[in-house]
Amino acid sequence: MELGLDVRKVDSHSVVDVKGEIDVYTAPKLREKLIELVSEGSYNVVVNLEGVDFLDSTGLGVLVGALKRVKAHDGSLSLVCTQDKILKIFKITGLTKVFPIHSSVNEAAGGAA
Amino acid sequence: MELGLDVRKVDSHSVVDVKGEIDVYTAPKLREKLIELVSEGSYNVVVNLEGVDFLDSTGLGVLVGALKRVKAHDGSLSLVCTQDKILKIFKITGLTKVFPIHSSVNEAAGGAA
Amino acid sequence: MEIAIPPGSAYVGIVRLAVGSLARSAGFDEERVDEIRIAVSEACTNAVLTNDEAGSAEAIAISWREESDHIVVEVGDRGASPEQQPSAADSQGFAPRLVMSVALLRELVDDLSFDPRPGGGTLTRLTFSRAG
Amino acid sequence: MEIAIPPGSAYVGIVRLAVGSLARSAGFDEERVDEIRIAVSEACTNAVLTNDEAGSAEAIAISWREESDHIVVEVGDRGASPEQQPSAADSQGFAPRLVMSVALLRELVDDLSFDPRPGGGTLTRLTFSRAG
Ligand SMILES: Nc1ncnc2c1ncn2[C@@H]1O[C@H](COP(=O)(O)OP(=O)(O)O)[C@@H](O)[C@H]1O
Ligand SMILES: Nc1ncnc2c1ncn2[C@@H]1O[C@H](COP(=O)(O)OP(=O)(O)O)[C@@H](O)[C@H]1O
Repeated sequence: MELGLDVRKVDSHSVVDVKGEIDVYTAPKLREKLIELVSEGSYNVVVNLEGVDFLDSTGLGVLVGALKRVKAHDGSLSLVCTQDKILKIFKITGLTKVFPIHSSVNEAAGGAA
Repeated sequence: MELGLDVRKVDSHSVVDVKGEIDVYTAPKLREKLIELVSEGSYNVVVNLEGVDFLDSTGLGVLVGALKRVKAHDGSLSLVCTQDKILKIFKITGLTKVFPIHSSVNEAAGGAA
Repeated sequence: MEIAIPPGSAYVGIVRLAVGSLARSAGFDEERVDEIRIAVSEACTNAVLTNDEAGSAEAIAISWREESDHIVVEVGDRGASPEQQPSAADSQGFAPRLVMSVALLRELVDDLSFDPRPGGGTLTRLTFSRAG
Repeated sequence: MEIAIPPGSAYVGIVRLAVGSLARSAGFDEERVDEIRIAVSEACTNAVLTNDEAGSAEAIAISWREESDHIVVEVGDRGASPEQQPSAADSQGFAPRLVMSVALLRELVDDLSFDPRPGGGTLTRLTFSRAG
């Protein structure tokens, strides 16, 4: 199982386009990538979940971990997600109140840092 | 697992467009359809395998059974197949010598009955 | 049917594939198929991580059983039950992964239980009603 | 990993799904993944049909084991070995399904064996070299 992770700059934000399934096997790759970004000084991060087919508690754990890391640098972590089946995961776990969730990368990167 | 089976007339031939996987579970549905055609008097049959993702010995068995049935009425059974992975199955089992295999439905239906 | 996987994270996706196909064949609609995949995947993930914490290399045993009005999926591991594990939020108010996992399980299944297994470990039982 | 399926034709496709994913993860290219799926599917099909002929409702046991230079897949049933079954062509020269199945198996695997199982039945062992 492959997890696609592409990073690009949109204005002052680092956007991570994720493709595939985020589960217990692939989540560590996402975690490493997000740690790498923060350690390079990218504190305003957008994680684009539009290409994600599957997300579970391990993926949520990684996103929460990354949120803590950027917050420690007064940064932000926003998500892009319009898929009902993925949004449902955030709703059930109460994380819609924790993450700003946008419907496009431009909206996410354009929002306040 | 669903097996799609659509029948249409092309000139004097009955063409069966098969979609999906032909295996031990689905092959009986194909067998019934082919028996039905012959019992209705369709003795020149084309089985279009272009939409087939998987074919195994049960599928081959059904095609051989149908060939015997149309031959008993001086009919014909031709196949349409251009996919290497499916052609390989016919080659390994020596059935490329038994079935006329064409690269399009028109070619198969246009050929001698 | 039964599946036994080595307690490695790479195998959970294979269980999802199998379960998705079984759920579809059992007549669930695509939305419910997806929920069943998530729930079974959570149970397997917890089993893999908890076996690891318990230092067990034993296989995770998954069974799928179809009854007339419901499906029962059981996942057996050699680790602690989620109910025996810390559930307190951290200093910033974030719940541990396992708490989120159990929240997902409770929401997505029609019945959920964690029972001790003979020989140690936990049997997680997920029930999915066919009605709903 | 191990999979036990009820001896019904509906379950063979699920084994194919799992095996395709395992073979891909094990590093085989798409053509070989496809051949491995076909071979394992043939072995499971023979097991399902032969269990049925033997009147056995026992589960079919499939195992996937990765060694450094090859993969071993074993399929255990309660039926007769293909080597004990009639292989004569019919009056029109057509081989029975099982003969075509064994021809496919021999061509697609690197090593093939049929052994009697304790308690009756056949253990079909397929070996796939990782070299290629
Ligand atoms: N190996 C792991 N597999 C699954 N979840 C994990 C793993 N490690 C940590 N987590 C979960 O990820 C979330 C964030 O973990 P935390 O330790 O706070 O962040 P980080 O380690 O990324 O700094 C927690 O909910 C934790 O339960
Ligand atoms: N239930 C079955 N499952 C798999 N293969 C079968 C089955 N029944 C028959 N076959 C195979 O199909 C082929 C054609 O069978 P045959 O009895 O000659 O034709 P039919 O029953 O279609 O008239 C044979 O090779 C036979 O082994």
